[in-house]
Amino acid sequence: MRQTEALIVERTVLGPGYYYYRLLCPEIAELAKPGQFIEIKVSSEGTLDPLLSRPISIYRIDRKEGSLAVIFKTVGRGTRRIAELKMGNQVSIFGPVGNGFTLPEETGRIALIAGGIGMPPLFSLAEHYPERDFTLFYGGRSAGDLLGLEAWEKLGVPYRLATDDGSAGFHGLVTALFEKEYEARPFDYMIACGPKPMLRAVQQLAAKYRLPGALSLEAYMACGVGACLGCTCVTTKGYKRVCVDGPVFDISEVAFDE
Amino acid sequence: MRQTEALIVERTVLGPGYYYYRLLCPEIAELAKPGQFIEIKVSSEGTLDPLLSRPISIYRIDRKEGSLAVIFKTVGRGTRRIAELKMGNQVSIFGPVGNGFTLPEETGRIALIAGGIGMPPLFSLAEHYPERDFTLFYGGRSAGDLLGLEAWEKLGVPYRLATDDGSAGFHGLVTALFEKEYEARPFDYMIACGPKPMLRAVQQLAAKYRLPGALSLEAYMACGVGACLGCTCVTTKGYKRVCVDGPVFDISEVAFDE
Amino acid sequence: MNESMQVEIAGLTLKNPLLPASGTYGYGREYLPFFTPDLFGAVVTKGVSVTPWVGNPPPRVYETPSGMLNAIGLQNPGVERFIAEALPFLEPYRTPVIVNVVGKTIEDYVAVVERLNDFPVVSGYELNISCPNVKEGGIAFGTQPDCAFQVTAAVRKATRKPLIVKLSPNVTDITAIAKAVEEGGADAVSLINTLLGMAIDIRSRKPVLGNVVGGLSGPAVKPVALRMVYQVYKAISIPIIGMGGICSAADALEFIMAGATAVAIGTGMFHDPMQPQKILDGIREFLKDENIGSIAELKGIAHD
Amino acid sequence: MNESMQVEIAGLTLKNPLLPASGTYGYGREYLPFFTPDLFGAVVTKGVSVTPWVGNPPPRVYETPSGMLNAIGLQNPGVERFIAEALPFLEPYRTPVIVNVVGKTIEDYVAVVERLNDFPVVSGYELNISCPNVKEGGIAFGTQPDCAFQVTAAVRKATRKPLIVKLSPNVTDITAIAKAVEEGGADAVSLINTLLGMAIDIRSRKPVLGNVVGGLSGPAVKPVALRMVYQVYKAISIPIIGMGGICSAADALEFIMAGATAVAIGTGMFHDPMQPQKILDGIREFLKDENIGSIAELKGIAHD
Ligand SMILES: Cc1cc2nc3c(=O)[nH]c(=O)nc-3n(C[C@H](O)[C@H](O)[C@H](O)COP(=O)(O)OP(=O)(O)OC[C@H]3O[C@@H](n4cnc5c(N)ncnc54)[C@H](O)[C@@H]3O)c2cc1C
Ligand SMILES: Cc1cc2nc3c(=O)[nH]c(=O)nc-3n(C[C@H](O)[C@H](O)[C@H](O)COP(=O)(O)OP(=O)(O)OC[C@H]3O[C@@H](n4cnc5c(N)ncnc54)[C@H](O)[C@@H]3O)c2cc1C
Ligand SMILES: Cc1cc2nc3c(=O)[nH]c(=O)nc-3n(C[C@H](O)[C@H](O)[C@H](O)COP(=O)(O)O)c2cc1C
Ligand SMILES: Cc1cc2nc3c(=O)[nH]c(=O)nc-3n(C[C@H](O)[C@H](O)[C@H](O)COP(=O)(O)O)c2cc1C
Ligand code: FES
Ligand code: FES
Repeated sequence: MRQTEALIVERTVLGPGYYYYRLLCPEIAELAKPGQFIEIKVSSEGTLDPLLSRPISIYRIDRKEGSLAVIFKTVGRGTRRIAELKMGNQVSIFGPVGNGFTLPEETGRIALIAGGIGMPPLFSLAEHYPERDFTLFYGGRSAGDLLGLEAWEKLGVPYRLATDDGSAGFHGLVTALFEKEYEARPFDYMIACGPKPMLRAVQQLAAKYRLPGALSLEAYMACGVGACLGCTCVTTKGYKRVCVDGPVFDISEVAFDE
Repeated sequence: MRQTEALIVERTVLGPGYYYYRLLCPEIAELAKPGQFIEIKVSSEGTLDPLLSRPISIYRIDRKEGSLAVIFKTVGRGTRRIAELKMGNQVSIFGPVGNGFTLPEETGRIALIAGGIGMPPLFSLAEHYPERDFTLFYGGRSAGDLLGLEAWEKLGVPYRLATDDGSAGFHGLVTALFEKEYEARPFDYMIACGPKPMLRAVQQLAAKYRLPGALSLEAYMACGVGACLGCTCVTTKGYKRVCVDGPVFDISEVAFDE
Repeated sequence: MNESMQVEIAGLTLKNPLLPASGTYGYGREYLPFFTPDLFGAVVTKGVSVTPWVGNPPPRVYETPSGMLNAIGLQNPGVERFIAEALPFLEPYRTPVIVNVVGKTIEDYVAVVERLNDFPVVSGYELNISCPNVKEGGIAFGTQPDCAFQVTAAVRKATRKPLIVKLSPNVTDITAIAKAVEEGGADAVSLINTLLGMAIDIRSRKPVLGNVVGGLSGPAVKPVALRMVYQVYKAISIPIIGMGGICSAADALEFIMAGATAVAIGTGMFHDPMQPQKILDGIREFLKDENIGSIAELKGIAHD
Repeated sequence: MNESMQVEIAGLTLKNPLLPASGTYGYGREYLPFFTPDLFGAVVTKGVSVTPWVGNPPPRVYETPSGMLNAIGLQNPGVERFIAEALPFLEPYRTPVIVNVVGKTIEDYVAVVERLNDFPVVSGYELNISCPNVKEGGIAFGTQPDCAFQVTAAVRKATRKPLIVKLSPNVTDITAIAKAVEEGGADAVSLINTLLGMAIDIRSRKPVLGNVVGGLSGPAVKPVALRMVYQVYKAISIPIIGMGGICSAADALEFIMAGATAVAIGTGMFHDPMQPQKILDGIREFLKDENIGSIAELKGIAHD
């Protein structure tokens, strides 16, 4: 983990409310692994509000350039402030944070299940393991919420899309789409990142099909380094910190409430 | 008084820490008088810190263009945030606030005494009364703190400079410079704006020479509209609000402590 | 549209649940360039005492992170000039006028209320019991349940108009004070007043405020205010006017969901004088978006 | 240079006046990527209880204007695992270690202290008396002078190591509590702990925190913390560790001028993990600029 002033070397608006930034931060890029995240400071000098940094997953790691790319959605005041930053600006970040993904030696066919803005860490994973057999299931509200498809194409990872409104791909839940495909041709491993209801459904599917796998979780964070115990989630082994014990957990380990 | 989103149509860095902005705000320019000020919001959308607007004097009023100009110095986080605004940005302001200057019918020779960033309101006054006989006494730490001299020249107002370090004009206090000149050729009226110690000295000179005149004061402000009673100064008639009972007070009325 | 915004508090019907917080809106005149008193569900005046109070020496206000300190010292011209100047100004508006009352003794409070009882433009009172009680060594009325009870009961006897008591947050147990004033006969409570705070100028090495300490208000205190409203809602059965850091419709809704019937904006107006209008618009929009018939339905809903 | 930064507190000599606030720095390990425990004048650990505490259900933290709420619930592995894991980690550093102690009964506190007394790496204790006293219906020890006195006196008897008592700000009169713990035998006090607050999610219409209420910290509370340090400095003669919203060298200096001998940073580290280093550098620079020989000279100077 390092703290640095990263230079914004690329900024692209991917769609309404969706942003792509490439950040020059060699010390952090050097250490980064797929599934980890960075903490981005959202207040400028001279203001103490918003006070806390925002966790954003690493989308791409370019060690050669010494850069990291992120994709995020503006949902509140913090992400909106990041979106105001321009190419050439500096932004204070620290990272990489978290355990990241660790794939078992043998995984066979891997289903990546992304819900909305949960896609980015799965991309860094797929890019990191070009030899593995990934299939992406990517769900969103609408066609406009499904980002970076060209990049997935380039990577050669097949993808299946699902939207709530039917504007792209399957009309319905991404988990239903996965099930359909699974029934036709099974998977051996599943990794999911997205909203809680989706993760819960994925966990149920994993149980149903007895599949191993991993979930990447989100939580409100304060320190982002494991010190404050603020970001805990409930697991079968008690409370764990999402920031450093996660954000990636074994699929059977996470205990969803209700 | 009006609230509006003013468009920044000109932004000039006058020197290290000194900024000139011209703001398009026809509703406010329409109403503005010399000696009044505007309140500038310094926090952007989505942050509540700094919370309060900053009072900045009106330097020039251009009714035809519908614009106001201001000059300010960055001293803390609020002014630094204003300085970050670029041409073409909008900024939330309200005003004009305050009583402004009212010159008696007959004033004879008027001494304007400016200390540092107290100069701007005096300029708007001089520009407003081209027929009056003004002389500017302008003091600052160093030559670099004396701003907009060309504009004074253009206006045809003679000026005398004083600096603490002797880097421009008289080496010493602006009030000493005034006294020297006064002894040579008396003034009939004096108007001052600047730091408290200077204003106190000016008041003493006014008493000594029995000169009428006015002082423009500063105070920490909260509402900026006269409602909170937060900005009071001590006068011979009790506490008065700097924001709306001032910022201009009769020179004999202000009671300085100690 | 206004039906959905209407609330009842202390026997008054307010066309909307937004009030100005006492002391931040003067007697209403100063904000005329931005809006009239009729914007609010009711006007709450700056504190009025029986004789004029000069207030504290400057500096009186200072900005803090997402908040501000004030030590105005309840400067006000006294009840007679209030009657002569403020009431005629407020009279023509249709909005109920709640007079905030301050005093140094119980008799002070009673005297103000008795003097104002016969003015029909005065719709009710809000007792500011954060004032120091000179007979009890300067400890604020609002920090001891028995003092809070006594001043409330004494004023209750002096008026049949709606009586709101404004609680100080600088206490170990706000519910004890709330219960005491309910017992004393208050028709409603308002909370919170400011938290006692201070600031030091490290260059001069002195406290910034002329009065050394002052009251902290603004968004910084919102979490504390909200918690107190939530606790008091469970403890008493009279309505609550919630305030402390409200700067947006979302903030106002949080207070209502915590149990407030109405809310007040103070420091938020300093942040942006157009904020009251924006808050009302924002609440209306929320009700529409969420398909809620009346703001009253949301009261205390966070307790369910 | 360090001489000028040196302070004495509760019999300990600290090379500089900056400490981490308990609970924000874990047991020191997590911030190693940014700095080692030796950066601080002393390390203050996260609270340690006699048996493991699981803590509160999530969500546990939430951002508020210039501040944050936390309801961690003092999750900690208990004193035995603390001894097994945290002490060996801290041992090699040269900085004094102050163990923050939590409990639900007086006996709990005493048991932790007795268990730790023989470890030389433990330089002293900080009692967190904001914990609910289960024998007194869950009211926090730190909100009643007599409870505060009792727990302090009991622990005092159990140890000769430096004893710091950490005060809760959720009280009517902080000086009464400070005096009680001074009388109970405390060598120093630290303040403030967090202000009780809450937040509501208006979409779900529910409190955000799993525990409903939580502790407010960060710059938002600084004015309240500073006022309490200022008041307590006048009331007692043992030294004060000041904290609450410190985010800059100027903030730290304000606390010292208000009367604190040392200061702690908590939430400010979350704002920026490099803040502790910046604060130390900033204080040194201030001393140089203002030609001050030792930070100790500034202690309480705002009272003059
Ligand atoms: C490990 C991790 C990785 C993430 N990766 C991405 C990503 O790659 N792209 C992306 O768009 N978003 C990502 N998020 C979510 C992102 O952090 C939130 O959308 C963001 O913090 C919202 O901040 P805000 O100020 O805009 O919203 P607000 O709702 O105003 O934030 C208020 C508070 O809630 C917190 N918060 C709000 N939503 C979330 C959330 N979902 N998770 C955690 N904290 C939240 C904020 O940090 C802040 O403290 C990730 C979250 C985590 C925990
Ligand atoms: C009527 C009036 C007219 C002014 N005109 C000008 C002008 O034309 N050009 C210019 O450069 N400055 C002017 N000032 C001073 C200017 O308002 C302050 O420099 C500015 O508010 C400082 O804010 P800050 O956040 O940068 O500094 P900080 O010191 O960080 O501010 C902290 C707080 O103190 C207040 N504050 C600090 N210094 C002053 C001050 N001198 N007067 C009032 N409040 C202060 C701020 O508003 C804020 O609330 C004027 C002040 C007043 C009252
Ligand atoms: C400048 C100022 C003056 C105030 N004067 C009074 C007053 O006269 N009487 C009173 O009961 N409360 C007074 N208050 C407290 C407010 O009414 C309100 O309770 C408090 O500020 C919290 O709300 P806010 O955060 O929205 O400002 C004052 C507050 C401020 C900021
Ligand atoms: C996440 C978090 C956890 C905390 N845990 C403890 C604790 O275990 N024991 C304690 O005495 N104080 C605890 N505190 C209080 C802090 O030590 C400190 O008193 C308070 O946060 C004010 O300082 P700050 O504004 O610098 O954070 C905690 C604070 C935070 C934010
Ligand atoms: S955010 Fe502090 S432990 Fe995870
Ligand atoms: S700033 Fe409120 S009365 Fe002047």
